[in-house]
Amino acid sequence: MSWKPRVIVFTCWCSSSGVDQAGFEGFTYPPNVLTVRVPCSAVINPSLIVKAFEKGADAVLVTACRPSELRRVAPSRVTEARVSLLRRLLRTIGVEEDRLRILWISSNEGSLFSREVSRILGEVERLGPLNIGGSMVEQG
Amino acid sequence: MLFLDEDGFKRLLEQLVSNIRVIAPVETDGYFEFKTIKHGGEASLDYSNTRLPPKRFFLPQREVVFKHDPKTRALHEPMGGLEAVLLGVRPCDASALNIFDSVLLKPPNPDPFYESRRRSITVVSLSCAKPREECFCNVFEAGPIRGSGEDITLTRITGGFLVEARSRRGQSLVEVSASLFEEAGPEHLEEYGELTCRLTREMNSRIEISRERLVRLEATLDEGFFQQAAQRCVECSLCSFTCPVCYCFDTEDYFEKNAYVRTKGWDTCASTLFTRMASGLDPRVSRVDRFCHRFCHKLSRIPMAFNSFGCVGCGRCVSLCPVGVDIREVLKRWG
Amino acid sequence: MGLNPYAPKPARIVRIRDETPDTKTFTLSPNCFEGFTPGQFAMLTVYGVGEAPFSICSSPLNKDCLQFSIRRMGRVTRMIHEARVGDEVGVRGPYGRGWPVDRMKGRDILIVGGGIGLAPLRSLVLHLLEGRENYGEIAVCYGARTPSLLMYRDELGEWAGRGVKLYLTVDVGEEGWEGSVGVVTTILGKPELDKADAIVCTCGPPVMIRFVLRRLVELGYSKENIYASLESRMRCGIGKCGHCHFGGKHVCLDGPVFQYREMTSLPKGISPF
Amino acid sequence: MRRVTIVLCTCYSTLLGEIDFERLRSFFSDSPLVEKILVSDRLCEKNVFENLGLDDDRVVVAACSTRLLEAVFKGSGGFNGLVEFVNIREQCAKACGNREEATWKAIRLVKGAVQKALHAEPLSTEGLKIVKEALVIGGGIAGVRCALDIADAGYRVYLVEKEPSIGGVMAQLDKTFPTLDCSICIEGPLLSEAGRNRNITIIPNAEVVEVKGVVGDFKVRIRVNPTYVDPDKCNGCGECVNVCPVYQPNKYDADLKPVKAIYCPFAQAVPLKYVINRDYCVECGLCMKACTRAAINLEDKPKTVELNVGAIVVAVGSDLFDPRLKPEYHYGEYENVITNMEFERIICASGPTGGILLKRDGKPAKRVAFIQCVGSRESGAGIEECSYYCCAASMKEARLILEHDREARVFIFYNELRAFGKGWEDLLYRRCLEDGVVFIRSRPSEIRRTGDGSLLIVYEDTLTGSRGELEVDMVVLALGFKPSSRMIELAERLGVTVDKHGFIEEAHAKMRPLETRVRGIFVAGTCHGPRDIVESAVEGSGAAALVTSLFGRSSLRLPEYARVSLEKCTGCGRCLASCEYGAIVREGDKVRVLESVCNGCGSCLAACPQEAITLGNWGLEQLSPMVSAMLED
Amino acid sequence: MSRAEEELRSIVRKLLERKDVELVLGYEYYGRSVRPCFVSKPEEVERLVWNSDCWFNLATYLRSLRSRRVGIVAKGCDGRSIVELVKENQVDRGSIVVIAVECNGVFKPFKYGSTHVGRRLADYCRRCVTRVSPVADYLVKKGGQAPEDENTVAGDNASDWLSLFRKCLKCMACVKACPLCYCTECSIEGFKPDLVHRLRVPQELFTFHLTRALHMAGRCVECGACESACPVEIPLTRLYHELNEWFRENYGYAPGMSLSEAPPPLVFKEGGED
Ligand SMILES: Cc1cc2nc3c(=O)[nH]c(=O)nc-3n(C[C@H](O)[C@H](O)[C@H](O)COP(=O)(O)OP(=O)(O)OC[C@H]3O[C@@H](n4cnc5c(N)ncnc54)[C@H](O)[C@@H]3O)c2cc1C
Ligand SMILES: Cc1cc2nc3c(=O)[nH]c(=O)nc-3n(C[C@H](O)[C@H](O)[C@H](O)COP(=O)(O)OP(=O)(O)OC[C@H]3O[C@@H](n4cnc5c(N)ncnc54)[C@H](O)[C@@H]3O)c2cc1C
Ligand code: SF4
Ligand code: SF4
Ligand code: SF4
Ligand code: SF4
Ligand code: SF4
Ligand code: SF4
Repeated sequence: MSWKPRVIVFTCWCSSSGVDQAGFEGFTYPPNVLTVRVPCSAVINPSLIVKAFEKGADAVLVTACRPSELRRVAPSRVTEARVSLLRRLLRTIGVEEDRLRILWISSNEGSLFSREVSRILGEVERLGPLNIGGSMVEQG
Repeated sequence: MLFLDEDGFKRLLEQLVSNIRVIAPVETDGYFEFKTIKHGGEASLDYSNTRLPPKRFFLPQREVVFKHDPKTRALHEPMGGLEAVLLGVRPCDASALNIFDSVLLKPPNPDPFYESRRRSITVVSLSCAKPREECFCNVFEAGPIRGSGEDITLTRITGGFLVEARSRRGQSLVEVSASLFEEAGPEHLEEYGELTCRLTREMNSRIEISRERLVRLEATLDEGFFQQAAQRCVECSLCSFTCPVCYCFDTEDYFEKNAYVRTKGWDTCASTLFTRMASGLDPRVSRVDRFCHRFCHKLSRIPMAFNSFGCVGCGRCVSLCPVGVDIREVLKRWG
Repeated sequence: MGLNPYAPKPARIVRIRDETPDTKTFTLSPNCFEGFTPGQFAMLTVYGVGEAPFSICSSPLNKDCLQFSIRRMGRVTRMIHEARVGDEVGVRGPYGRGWPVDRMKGRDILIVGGGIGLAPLRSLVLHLLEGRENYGEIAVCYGARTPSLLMYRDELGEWAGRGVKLYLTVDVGEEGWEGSVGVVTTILGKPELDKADAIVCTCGPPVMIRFVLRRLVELGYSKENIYASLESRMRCGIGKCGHCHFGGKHVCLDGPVFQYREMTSLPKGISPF
Repeated sequence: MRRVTIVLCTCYSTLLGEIDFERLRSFFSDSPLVEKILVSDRLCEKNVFENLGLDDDRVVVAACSTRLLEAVFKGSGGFNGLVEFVNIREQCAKACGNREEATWKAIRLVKGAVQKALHAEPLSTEGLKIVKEALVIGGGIAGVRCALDIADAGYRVYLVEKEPSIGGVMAQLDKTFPTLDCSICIEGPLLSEAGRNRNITIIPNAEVVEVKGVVGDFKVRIRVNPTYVDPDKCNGCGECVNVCPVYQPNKYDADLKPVKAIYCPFAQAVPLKYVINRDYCVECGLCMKACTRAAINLEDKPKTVELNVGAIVVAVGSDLFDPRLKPEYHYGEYENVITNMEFERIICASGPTGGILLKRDGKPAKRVAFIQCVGSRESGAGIEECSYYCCAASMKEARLILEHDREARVFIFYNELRAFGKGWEDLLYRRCLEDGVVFIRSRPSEIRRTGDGSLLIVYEDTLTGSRGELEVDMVVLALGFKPSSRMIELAERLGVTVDKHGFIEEAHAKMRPLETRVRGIFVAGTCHGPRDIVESAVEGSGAAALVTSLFGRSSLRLPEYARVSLEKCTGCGRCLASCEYGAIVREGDKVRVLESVCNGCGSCLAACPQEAITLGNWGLEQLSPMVSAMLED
Repeated sequence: MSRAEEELRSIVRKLLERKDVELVLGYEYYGRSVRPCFVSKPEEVERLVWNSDCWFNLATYLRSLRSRRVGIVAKGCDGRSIVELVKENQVDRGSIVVIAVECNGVFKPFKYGSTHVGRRLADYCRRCVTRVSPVADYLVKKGGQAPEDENTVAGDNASDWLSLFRKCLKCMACVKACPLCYCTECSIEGFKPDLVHRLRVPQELFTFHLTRALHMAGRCVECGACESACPVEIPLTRLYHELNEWFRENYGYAPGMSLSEAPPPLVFKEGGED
């Protein structure tokens, strides 16, 4: 089988329903898009994302509730900042920052999810395999 | 004693490289590092010493010591080492291998992993012509000309190298390429003698101490002195990780791909978790206690248990310690 | 190339018994040791989690199984406490130097234990009971913080029945406790033994050992005959890992049982003095 | 040793075609981490899962939508955190192109879940205790309505009021819009009902000084200020008042009408007890002699009352904007510039002038102008938002003037006239127009005083653009609500947040409008923003419903909240900046999570480098092995 | 002895004589280089030096001396780390006396086995924006120019970070030398092997280094102690600098600049990308 990007999607409680809805409504997306459901996107420790890359993820998506302006308190805004910081870090060490994305997916946005995932997968496919794990162990 | 001229050395090197894995110092990013070389030219023998000792080739920073697949009940025991020649080890670092031997090969339970690596790597040392400022190998008779763990000792003299086979394995390596070597002439030996005297004199003028007194270090511990010195240490454990002799290890278990794995890897006595009594109490609670242990271990405890010192005087810890903790100060105090 | 001394042999847990709220005794089968001296220990592996040393607490004459009493302390011990009968663990050993059983023939023997420290001593007691006629008086002084923390409670009576003088004490009494209250040193004087000749074996928390040794000497026991098990955790059990290296001694090779005079030369920290 | 039981559900065999269950099964039956694998075809049906007998086990359930299933499981009680869910229906069977892919993905997801279940720690299933007594703070219409409704449901209520009597603003009003019915006539009966109700304990002259604990079990400390009259002895006869030689302005009457230093704020006060204002009392002791029941004690000291309640309703109302902050209107300087609250008292039959609209010099006011939005809808000292009640109130007051005096001329300077409430258009706006009230769209720039003492309003009509000046006898300033700093202090004590104006903030402005960020602390009335009586009362009832619904439960489990291990915490404070809810506070050299405030978002977990915070099974300890396992080849 | 050193010694002497502090953290000569020293008697002040070899950040010791009154010689970046430590509740500003020394940059320390002969100005000093500590009880002016490099080697070789990480021994010197890495159970040490295993090197060095970077983001004062301590010279500070830049761009915040400035809440001020 030719190489297909492996993607970890961290989904918050609400957006996980969106992900479920994608399947429910018959939108398909590649099988190596693997979801990890967490109660709120803010629980996602940036180190966990780093870990996912190290363990072989070619891309990581974080799906979270839109921090709507009416809600002064929205933990997904924290996630947003963390993701942005981590993207900067990835860029600094020479990993394409677009391998890490945050998507606003509401619980009824299954189609948006599958559309975005397909788009991002396309981009990641163009970027090629990341293989952090491999490049850490190979010895000179 | 044999003599190998420059040219012979180059040929020997090429021969070795084409037959066997050769590990030699290579200059990268402003310092020397042991690396497997593909051709003789990569090796550079004009170095004071490598930043990191060749320890990892014998005692890797991490190695799997067993794998157990509970379903198939198969016990994988990764063993066996790749034949290799380790070229250009300084006598001090080679002597460290001797210490490893006395600890890790001590019966009745020799470490089979170390043993296999030690057996498969031929160590060719290269005497120091210009000992580094931090070096004090003389204290432990680990240099600067000859160390104690090598199979062959090379000493650079005019026109080539004096070659001394130190073990049967060294002998056989020489024999394989016997045509390259010639018997050392008197002028070679004379130069060698002079070199030895000069370097010994130079080293002894830096520091000369009584080894017997050192071993008794523990009994005459000057706590005040250690307290002073320890206060500076930030317990970074860099000294253990870069020391050619530090052999203490930790183990770690995990589950991977349907098998239980145990690894062992470098540990450091600077860590607060290094010692624990059965009850969970730390018998070395304070920084001073841990600091003391490092030196007592090297200079007195290893000698008591294994009959060899735990330091070869390479000077790495002296130079690399970020806060200037200096084992030579301990030596001077006791030696 | 020798055998791999780091690889444990698998054994199954065939029985689990609760001793105290935080201690359980595990019976493992088969007994993969050809024999051992009471006081020796084994390295037990909880696969995938880690390994730790534990004293063998069963009788050396029991050829079928090995027993370990394990207190819940950290990662490994916690996981082993979650084990069920039938689970597999790894065993290596036996390691270390046990109690001086050779010296005990014909003598009085005093056994002093504190808390879980009775584990390595139980092995000794069971050993002695098998050949009870070969020894003089055997006295066990055992203390724990509270009555519910006393180990092997069901068995202690049986020991007494088989010719062991039993002296129990607890630091703090509980309802229904009628025995003595106080630290173990307070009952050390009770057994009437041939003090000059008796062999004393003790194991327990470091502070306890310190005070017991002092008291034993005061009572007139001979330093030559006093032994204690000083247990420091380790990684390999075979003198390589460096974790239990104190002074010139390795707990795993030269211990855990040390003779009084040996202990005096150990560095502070591990030395009970 | 930890092992996991896997339960696969074929969803009434519908998934058999889409996922290769045999492969799934054989893959995991090889794993030493798996205890056993069970297959069901209808896990969602009642008792199917329960009958598998997996109570204490670590379980991975691979079935349909996690949301759906989890609800079923949580409903069945005893959710111990050791059960993991994988959605192999929507996420594998339905989302993958073919059977092989779906099976591959299912294996991955289950692998991850197995690791998570393996590393999970059992969660406590113990419920919190619920003390079925409530505290209502503030005895305005919102608080009183609320207290009555809770009491009627059969629970004890403590009603804490800082003034000598409950009643709040409404008790001071003359008539209420839009129907112009007498305010105290409709509120009075409620107040006395509250006074009589066996389930209600009114604690007047009191303030909350400390609140601790969590929903269901708050410990509250209340300071009762001395009144120098023993309320248990005082029967409200009023003998003391007759002898008291000193007068003081009465706050109830907007300081317009004097009362004695020993007084009762108003006739319908509840409780109807006399109190002494020590700021004015000269300690002559005459009242002590007059009191036949020896109720007076000038040595009275503050008392502390400790309460243990399960829920708290905050109904402390709000202050009004201080008109002195708008110097161009010269309030406090020109005596005929008054506030609408003063107006309410003046126009009230029981007020200082007996209900006749008189100027300070005792002459009737014939020309009256209202200036709207004083302290609202402008940045600066007031609030930017509309104060909700003032348009209606001023129109009501205009009509009251005209009811008293058909000849009077009334002007209302407005910005936008807002008459959105039920009956407001009809009963207020249209009637005002019919009665000849003049509406001028303007925010007057200044009030000047003419030689004869009448007032000259300088304004620009924003409809016509023309400038104008209007001479009137009296100007009434329609003040906006503005919370006092004391309320913000109270909010801090309660642990609730305030918005940028200082009003108490709701947990969610739309979805949880009567809850605060602290679970178990509710809010009603003007303390969380301007509103009128109807809404305040509605909210009082609403909050009461929330309290009783809480009390109706047999036990309570807080949603998982973050817990800090004090052993590990270094007090670095990095979690503080990450908590959007402000649920973490410093305590000593460590931090503490306010359990009732924490929303369980877990943001702090990700911020703490020490992993000193745990929240359910969402730490790195669980998620990291999970992610690793999913990606492992 | 330079003028600055003279001044420094007289300040320290005074502090010790007046018993204002129990001990002073400073630097002393040691062979060719300089190392930290602890001075507690007035007669010892002659040991103190101050020059461009004083690269170690003495604030690293402060936490372990929490219960005592100490004086500390602090460069600009060291001062910033003191600020952070105070802000993070780790040391009490009241119990330390900061003797700020004006700093024009420090040299990279000599390293065993290095082929460089001359001395190099540390790269992080080239980026330095705070030559003087933001907190100071005394100030020692140094004056003069930044020290000249004795040989001009290009800046740090931070191009291929993955292979730089691979070199790491996970010796923890960077962590222990850092004044702000004081956690007792950081997940990167691997004692609780959920994120990083203690012994899995080099496999898990990626997570190790990125996690440390994330933990330092917005806190690192770019003192370079980690980088200079590192036996294999990984230019860590460069990495942390980038993350600090992110904070600066998004919040205008830089760590350690003032005691009153709290770290920004972790949200973007404006809505952000949608
Ligand atoms: C000779 C001997 C005999 C013993 N006999 C018994 C006995 O019979 N019964 C009994 O209950 N106990 C006995 N013990 C004690 C027992 O070995 C310890 O209780 C056990 O090691 C605790 O292991 P743990 O994994 O549960 O604890 P942990 O505290 O998790 O320690 C596990 C091991 O890992 C190390 N460690 C712990 N934490 C860390 C960390 N954060 N980072 C790195 N390493 C860490 C420790 O050094 C320890 O060796 C004995 C000990 C010895 C030395
Ligand atoms: C001049 C004016 C005219 C109005 N006219 C009308 C109208 O005609 N129709 C209409 O519907 N609305 C009208 N309103 C609005 C109406 O008065 C309010 O909406 C309503 O009274 C709010 O009730 P409440 O219970 O929320 O607050 P309040 O009535 O203010 O009650 C709050 C109570 O809490 C007490 N309190 C405060 N702080 C504490 C504390 N810390 N501890 C204990 N107790 C405390 C106060 O003493 C007070 O008794 C008018 C308002 C004003 C100012
Ligand atoms: S390198 Fe220096 S500071 Fe680090 S542990 Fe060793 S002696 Fe201590
Ligand atoms: S202790 Fe220091 S000098 Fe001695 S061998 Fe180790 S690194 Fe070299
Ligand atoms: S981040 Fe962690 S260690 Fe720091 S204060 Fe918060 S809980 Fe404590
Ligand atoms: S879990 Fe969320 S709400 Fe709770 S304390 Fe942590 S950051 Fe705040
Ligand atoms: S100091 Fe260098 S080698 Fe040591 S852990 Fe840090 S980065 Fe790695
Ligand atoms: S991470 Fe490095 S540069 Fe930053 S504060 Fe720590 S030691 Fe200094």
